[in-house]
Amino acid sequence: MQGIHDLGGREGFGVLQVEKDEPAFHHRWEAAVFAMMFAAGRAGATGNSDRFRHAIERIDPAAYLEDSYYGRWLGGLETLFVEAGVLTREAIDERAQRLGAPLTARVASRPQAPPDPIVGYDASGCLRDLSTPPRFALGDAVQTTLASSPGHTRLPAYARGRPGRITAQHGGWVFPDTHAHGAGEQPAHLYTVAFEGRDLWGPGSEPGVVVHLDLFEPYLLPRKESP
Amino acid sequence: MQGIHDLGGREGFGVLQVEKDEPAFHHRWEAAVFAMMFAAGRAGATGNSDRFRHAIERIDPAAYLEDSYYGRWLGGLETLFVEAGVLTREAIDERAQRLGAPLTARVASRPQAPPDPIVGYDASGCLRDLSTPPRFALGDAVQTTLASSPGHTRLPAYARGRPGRITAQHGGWVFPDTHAHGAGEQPAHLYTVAFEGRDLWGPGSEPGVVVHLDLFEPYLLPRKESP
Amino acid sequence: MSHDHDHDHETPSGPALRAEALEALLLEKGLLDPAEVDAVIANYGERVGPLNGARVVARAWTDEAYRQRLLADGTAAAAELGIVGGPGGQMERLVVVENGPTVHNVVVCTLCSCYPWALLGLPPRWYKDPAYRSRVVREPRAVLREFGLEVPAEKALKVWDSSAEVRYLVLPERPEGTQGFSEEQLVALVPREAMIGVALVSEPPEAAA
Amino acid sequence: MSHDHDHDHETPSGPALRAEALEALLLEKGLLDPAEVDAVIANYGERVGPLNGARVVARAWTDEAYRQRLLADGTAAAAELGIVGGPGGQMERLVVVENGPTVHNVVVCTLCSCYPWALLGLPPRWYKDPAYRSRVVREPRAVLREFGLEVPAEKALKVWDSSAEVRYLVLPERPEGTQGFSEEQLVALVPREAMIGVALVSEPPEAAA
Repeated sequence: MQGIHDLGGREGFGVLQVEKDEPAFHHRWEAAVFAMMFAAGRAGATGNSDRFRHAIERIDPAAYLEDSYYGRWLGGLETLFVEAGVLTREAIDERAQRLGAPLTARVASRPQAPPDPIVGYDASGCLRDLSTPPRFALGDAVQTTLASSPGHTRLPAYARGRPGRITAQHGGWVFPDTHAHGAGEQPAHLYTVAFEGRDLWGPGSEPGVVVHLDLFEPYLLPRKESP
Repeated sequence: MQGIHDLGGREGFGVLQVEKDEPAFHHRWEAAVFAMMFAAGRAGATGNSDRFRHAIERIDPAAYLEDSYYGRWLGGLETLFVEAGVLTREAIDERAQRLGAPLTARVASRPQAPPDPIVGYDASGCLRDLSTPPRFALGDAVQTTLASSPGHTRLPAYARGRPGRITAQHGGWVFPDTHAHGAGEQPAHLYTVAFEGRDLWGPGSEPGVVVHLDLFEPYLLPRKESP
Repeated sequence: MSHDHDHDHETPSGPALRAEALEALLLEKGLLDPAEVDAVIANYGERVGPLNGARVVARAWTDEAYRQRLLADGTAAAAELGIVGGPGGQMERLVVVENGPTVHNVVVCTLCSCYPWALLGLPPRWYKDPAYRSRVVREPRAVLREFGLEVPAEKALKVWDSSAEVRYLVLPERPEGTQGFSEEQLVALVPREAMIGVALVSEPPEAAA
Repeated sequence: MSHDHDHDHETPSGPALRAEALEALLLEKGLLDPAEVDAVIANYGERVGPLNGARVVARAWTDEAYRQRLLADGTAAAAELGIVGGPGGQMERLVVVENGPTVHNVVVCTLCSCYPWALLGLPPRWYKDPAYRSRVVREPRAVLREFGLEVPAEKALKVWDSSAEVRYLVLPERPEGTQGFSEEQLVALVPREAMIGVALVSEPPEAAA
């Protein structure tokens, strides 16, 4: 899904605002949201980090831009708790309004599809042994696919349909595009792919820039090099 | 500029909400904003429609999504009035707060660059006679450029770096990329270019879709067709 | 994007208050007359609407030579009926695209909300909202299905993204059951949505019965 | 995006009130203990920080064999110092990229805010904000200039967009004037920003004087 979260290369999102001696949390509620992650895990609501990331991606786009990092987590957590049947949206709305939130306050999360089955973590992480050999070797010329999953995916919009080159092989890893949606781990080979800046942004872009992405094999096609 | 306004092909922006028997304006203030367009023109603040469109593109991205169509116009108009020296941002803020807007209300427009010189309309429109012949003929295979202007441009992000075919020639037109920035009309040949859906969205996309864009010659490169 | 539809709320929205502030300041400077706002409401609320577009469509249905002129040069053919767009009417050049048994056309402006004002009036809200603008170039068949219009897979689907000053009008197919209808009767049948391409022109109820 | 920095305001923001509501509901259900929130503040506010990363860097600067192991297998080399990331520490696999006379590295996550927690603690706000995430893959030299870091055009600029579970750490260049510094003294010199790649490690003030 090329959602609002998929920000690479977009323009007009402001200038850097760097805070000196920034604390880990600016408000107690941010730490509370952090702690709610553990609560969601204990309640069996999280599923896995791919599912959590996708819950954040499904936040209302304006809320995504406005609500800061922990506001986005909060939006994702609301969806997880509601879809797991732990809380109802109505109960959260009602309580927030009782605490002073305006009636018109945006519902932070806006699920657009029926909830997927919740499939949990393997505590050992996401690395998986794969019996199939990798399709691509170091130095291979590749092309990314144009298509992108309508759900969770880790191929950013700016790198769709672009030519790159394999610079590292990372073995087999759980495939986020299926794992986020309760469709299994379906482990795939993971590679680092290097893209020349001019192949992403055109010949007038900054010189000498190479952007590296970690991409799963299903995102990649072989590419014939022009002689 | 691939800003928040450049929405083609982005995902997660909600479902269609179609209103039956919709009025032309939902609130008096929307019509007031419409009328302010004429006021801006009389005050010499508008410049031209390319400049006005770019003023809207420079709105804070969250405001762009939240403020509805006339809210976006309003944001653009604020920028035009301020940059033309007709009003100050402070005066608008102060008045809005006096009317009840919260102190934290977002400033609708957020110019990020020093204002360009204001260059007005030619009342006769944007069509221009060009002595140079068009570079491309009907049926020619073309490729759009990857680069996009950091300012106003009419090549959408979803059609950057993609293969298409010329289906119409429209003669010479004022070039928005320069016209919006006070850098002259620099008329360019305009074409309709057809893109196969699968060349924009990949082989799994909807069948039989062709997307047509009206693109200026500087956006286009010749393309050798694979045999 | 519930905030995109703030007319459901009772309290004035942020933009409403800022608009009020701007209007007051412009009034004080003598740059805006409240009567002008009333005139805008009267003009676009009542006078300018999709009627001009429907007149063009009905004429094309009843006059084959006009239809051919319309498809060859929309601007000139519209001018024949007294409809002169120009830059102010958001229609310096008009291109008319025709629906038929093998092709369906639909119009959008992904970068802003370009629309042929002189023919169709001001665009409806959904045309300007992010949902339509983002989706219709990527999954037009799915979007049209939400409008209740199923376009068969074997029919070509042409999307026209109005990225320059050319404006597009869809010439819909004339419905069955309208043989012998006068041009005036036909005008009344053509909804705005059919000229954007998100609907067909329905058969008249009496004919369907 | 002023609302991204609501800590400047006095009134509780929308998210703050919704977080309060959610916390209260989870408390009533016995799913969250307020003490847990205090523990999070204590743990991430005080204990977990960029110190682990600085230890890795200082060791690489003082132990050439360690430096080579670090560049060959970052995960294993971090584990040598007792730093075990795993999925919980957002560092199942660590790759260390080395700055030098011909190359500068900078790390981002354009899709969310992936970051090696186990080495650097929680990411700073700018790392998670749309401005950095959108711009640094497109115009990294301009972004670094805003951080006060001019990377010469002849130096290669490698951007690492953390799009899977691999996490990246920049091994900065050891500054002049630190000959004979102990590992401990070096640790104190390495700011978080240098390990993300938006700063260099400065010469120690006494050395520069």
